[in-house]
Amino acid sequence: MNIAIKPHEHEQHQLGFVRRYIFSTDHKVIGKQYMALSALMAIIGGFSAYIIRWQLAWPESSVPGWGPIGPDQYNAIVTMHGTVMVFFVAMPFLLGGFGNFLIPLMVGADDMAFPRLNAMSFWTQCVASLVLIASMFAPEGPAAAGWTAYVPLSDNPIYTGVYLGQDLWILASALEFASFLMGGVNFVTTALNLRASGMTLMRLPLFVWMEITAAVVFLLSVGPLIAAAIMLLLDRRLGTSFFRPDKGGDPLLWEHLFWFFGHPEVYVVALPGVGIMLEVMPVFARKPIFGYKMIVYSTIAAGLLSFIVWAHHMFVSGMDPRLATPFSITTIMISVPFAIIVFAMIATLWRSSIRFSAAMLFALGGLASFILGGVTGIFLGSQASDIYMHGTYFVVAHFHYTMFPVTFFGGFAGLYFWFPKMFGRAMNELWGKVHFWLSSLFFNGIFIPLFLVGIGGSPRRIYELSSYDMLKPLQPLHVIATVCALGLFAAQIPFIVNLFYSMVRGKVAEKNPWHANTLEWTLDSPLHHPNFPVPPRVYRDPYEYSVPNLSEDWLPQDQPPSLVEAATAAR
Amino acid sequence: MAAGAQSVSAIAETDHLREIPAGKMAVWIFLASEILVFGGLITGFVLYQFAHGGFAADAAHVKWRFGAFNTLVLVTSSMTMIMALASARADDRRRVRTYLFLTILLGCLFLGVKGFEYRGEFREGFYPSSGMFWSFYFGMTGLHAMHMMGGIVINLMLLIAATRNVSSEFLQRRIEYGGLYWHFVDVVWIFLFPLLYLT
Amino acid sequence: MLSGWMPPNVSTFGGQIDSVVYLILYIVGFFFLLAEGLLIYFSISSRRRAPRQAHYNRGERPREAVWILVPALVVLGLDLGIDSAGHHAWELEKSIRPPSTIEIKVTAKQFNWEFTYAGPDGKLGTPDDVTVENDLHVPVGQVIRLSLNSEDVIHSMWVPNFRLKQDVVPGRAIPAWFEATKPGTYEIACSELCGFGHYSMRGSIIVQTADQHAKWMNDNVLHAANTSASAK
Amino acid sequence: MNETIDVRRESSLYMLIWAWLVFLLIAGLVIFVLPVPRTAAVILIFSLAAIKAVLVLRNYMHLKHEHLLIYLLVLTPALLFLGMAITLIPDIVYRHHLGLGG
Repeated sequence: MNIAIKPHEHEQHQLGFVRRYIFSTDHKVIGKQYMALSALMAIIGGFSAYIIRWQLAWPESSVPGWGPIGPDQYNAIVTMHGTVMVFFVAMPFLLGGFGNFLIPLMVGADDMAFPRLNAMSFWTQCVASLVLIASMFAPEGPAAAGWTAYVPLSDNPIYTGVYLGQDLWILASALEFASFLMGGVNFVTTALNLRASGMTLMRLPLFVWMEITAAVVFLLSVGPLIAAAIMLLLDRRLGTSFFRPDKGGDPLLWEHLFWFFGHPEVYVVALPGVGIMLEVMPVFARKPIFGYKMIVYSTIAAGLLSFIVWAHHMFVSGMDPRLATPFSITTIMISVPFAIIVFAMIATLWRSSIRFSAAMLFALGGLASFILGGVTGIFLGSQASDIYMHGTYFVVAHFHYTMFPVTFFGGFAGLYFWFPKMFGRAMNELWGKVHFWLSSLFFNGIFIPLFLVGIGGSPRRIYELSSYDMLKPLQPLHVIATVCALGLFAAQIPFIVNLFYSMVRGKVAEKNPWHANTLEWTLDSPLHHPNFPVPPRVYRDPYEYSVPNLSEDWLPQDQPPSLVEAATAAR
Repeated sequence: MAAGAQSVSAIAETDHLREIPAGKMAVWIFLASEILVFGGLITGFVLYQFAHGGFAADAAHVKWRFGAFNTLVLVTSSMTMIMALASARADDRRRVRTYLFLTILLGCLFLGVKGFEYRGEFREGFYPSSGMFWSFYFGMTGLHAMHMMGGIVINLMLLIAATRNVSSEFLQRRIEYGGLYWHFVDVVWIFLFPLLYLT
Repeated sequence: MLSGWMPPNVSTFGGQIDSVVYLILYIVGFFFLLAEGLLIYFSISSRRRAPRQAHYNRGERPREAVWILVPALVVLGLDLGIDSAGHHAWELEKSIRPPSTIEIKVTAKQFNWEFTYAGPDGKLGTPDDVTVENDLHVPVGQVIRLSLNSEDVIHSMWVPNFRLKQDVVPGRAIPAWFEATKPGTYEIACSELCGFGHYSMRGSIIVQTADQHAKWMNDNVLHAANTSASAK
Repeated sequence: MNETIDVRRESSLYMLIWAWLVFLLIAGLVIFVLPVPRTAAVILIFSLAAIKAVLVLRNYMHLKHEHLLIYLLVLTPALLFLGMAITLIPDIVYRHHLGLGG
């Protein structure tokens, strides 16, 4: 059986507006839909961050634009912020958005392997987002047990007073998982089955490798959490006793099942973001990626290792103390593949010829911040220092230093970079650079103080620092962080204006404005459906920049060798 | 094997992965994550069982004869499902329909027996809230039953496709993929049965 | 460097934890500065200048790859060093619980800490036990053994000065211990989200000299037990 | 592929597998009903279940004709599941036996 299923909806150009832009099965439209949805959810996530920051800096005053905030509401907002940002912004943006848009283009396919499943995945995500938003208006308030929903706090409604809100939260998460199950299946099959001729695995752009790894890691880790979510919902609604300590249930089972998914989930988000940086860097450095294969193998190794590190979230959870050292070893070992990836990225810059475009700045800035996020992880991965750092603001600062650079810096790098391919127009570079420098400044201004708050011993999810004498001196740090957070929000204004202005008024972009090699740049901007009028044929690796003795400093993947030889000879 | 000679050159410069039909790969990836959904529940059940020193007292109330009968039903339905695929390969539409119909019937029989069993347990006063064993019993069999219902719907769709004028290749492929799922649900039950009824 | 930020350590095992934190800080700080330094240096030195082209180099020859793999191996070696140092500190705090005559039952509940002392009979779990709320009085320089219990949800007993953090899980009695080296009052925070009162679930450990503690015990525990016994 | 002959041979194989499955089911039930020591019975019954699962996987789900990748897709989650279960034993099963030096 040598038949791959070809997408059979080639008659896209005859479809009406609704089929074309709303219920579309075109991966490019779905990718943009995902991005739009995650941008809308990012407004909720960002607004909740604003409330949290304001409350922490000036607990006495009421939050402008929201009003006074009580401790139960604070917990709910913290929960929403985490859930929204991880599941409804980072994942749909990096996987749903960029993954959908880029994977078929980069592997040389006309669409995803299952276009209708793809559309269904997006609409499921939409419903999930709606359910989550609805949960915020539940009669007793939204879920308030943290994004980790530790039992029995989330299990027995009497502990938080939240009934429907928590159930809807579980439902929204379940729908979100279902959506990404469909999406992940699609990503992997597309990238493995629909590759253009000549596109061997070792010629795939690294972004595709990262997306495949992320999708596989997600698919293989989400099962236990789905099981746990079912158990939790049954506990709440049918009175089962899976997690009820008074009836023999064990809260640690939830923690194990949650983190079995929860830790790999970090890599599900991180890898695509790093993948975007890896795509952007060689283009603007005009240099091949240093050690392509090392990066591929490290990615796979990191993906595998991510399954056996979960208990480092639970060193002080009361689990068997003998488990700590094995998990500490595996956890800290995961720094090795990431060290290889990061060193390779840095080595790529060595003796390159860098053009600091907005996209490149975001990629470099993202890498620089991600390094700090990575190294601070060692403090949490070591069983001993985790006793001190666990559950403090150090953790908050650490994971924001990993998630923010990959999601936002990586995402912005991708947007500035692929915008011409998405909309046929370029974004304004100057305002892009302003956006970068302001975002970078304020981002560091938020979270470096929070590292210190954590080292000072402040627990997370604290409504008010002043309830502890020992934490009162740390209050000014929270004020700095909040001022910077307000700055970070303000820094997005140039971006938003630039984005919408460039969509309609931006400079019309040529086919390949950055002189990049990968397949999507061989196509007209904006793109058509099906993607490739002529099935592409791939002859070489994706990052052949500045090859000696060529007249041009780039060498597209689909340029036939005969043409290359001719060009060399002519020179 | 005309396709073979044709694909030699393609394989030479790429790899074998592309030969796996996309649909088959997708179903297997989906099943891979399903393994861990049931895996999570089974992990919880087995570990709790050890921690509580066994659920023997509660487990004595489930009727293993029903479970055994249902295992027989499900195993047989797996056989009829694969026979439907074999018939599809032979392009014998009549037998495809017969076997698919039998599979659906057996699936419904399984659910019927399960429902009857549930009714008996409710009458004896055992509910999902009656303790840890019953939490798992109803949770796991309930989730399995929901998978069965999904499988029955898929098989109904296949049956409808088999009555329509679809290409033989299309039907074969769809029955194969539907079958993979159906057999997976069967495999899950093969483990759930001894877990819940026999230990 | 961190000492200005971390609260002073007053427990016997806290020094070990701190030394692991510092060990990691030095190792990680070195790599952080190295990576950021190279990143900035390469970025600036490789900025585009007109006639020069980038150096074509794919980093796949072994001679090039060692630039990545050797540092990665160094990272691996240092990782294992951190693990081994961490293991000893961990064992000291979490696995080896020295014997002691003072055993206190800690009960966490929304949103209070309760400390149960053994009454005159010296045994926990008997009717003459005395429970105090939120303030734990202990003598300096003695091993105190705790048994952590929760009545409702997961809490976490976090005493920054002792470098002691342990989740309190309902359905389990989790052992912990500490030995304070300096008299004083140290705050206990809850560091696991436990409901709307999580932020104010504050307790204190009052470390007293032996004499003060003996007096306190006499006044509060032994006396209280006697009165409750005589009331019956 | 020589379709008709293959199909007939396949069909008889499928029937044979079914017979085996039923036989193994009955064998398991016999072990259950007979006074076999409990531990031995449990081990035997689950071994039989595993054999049944392998029969279904290899024959009905055609695993024996599949690419290595598909094998990995089954094996990886199965191993992850086993690994997770084993890792959790000290934690969930022996939670009440944490001595910690008395």
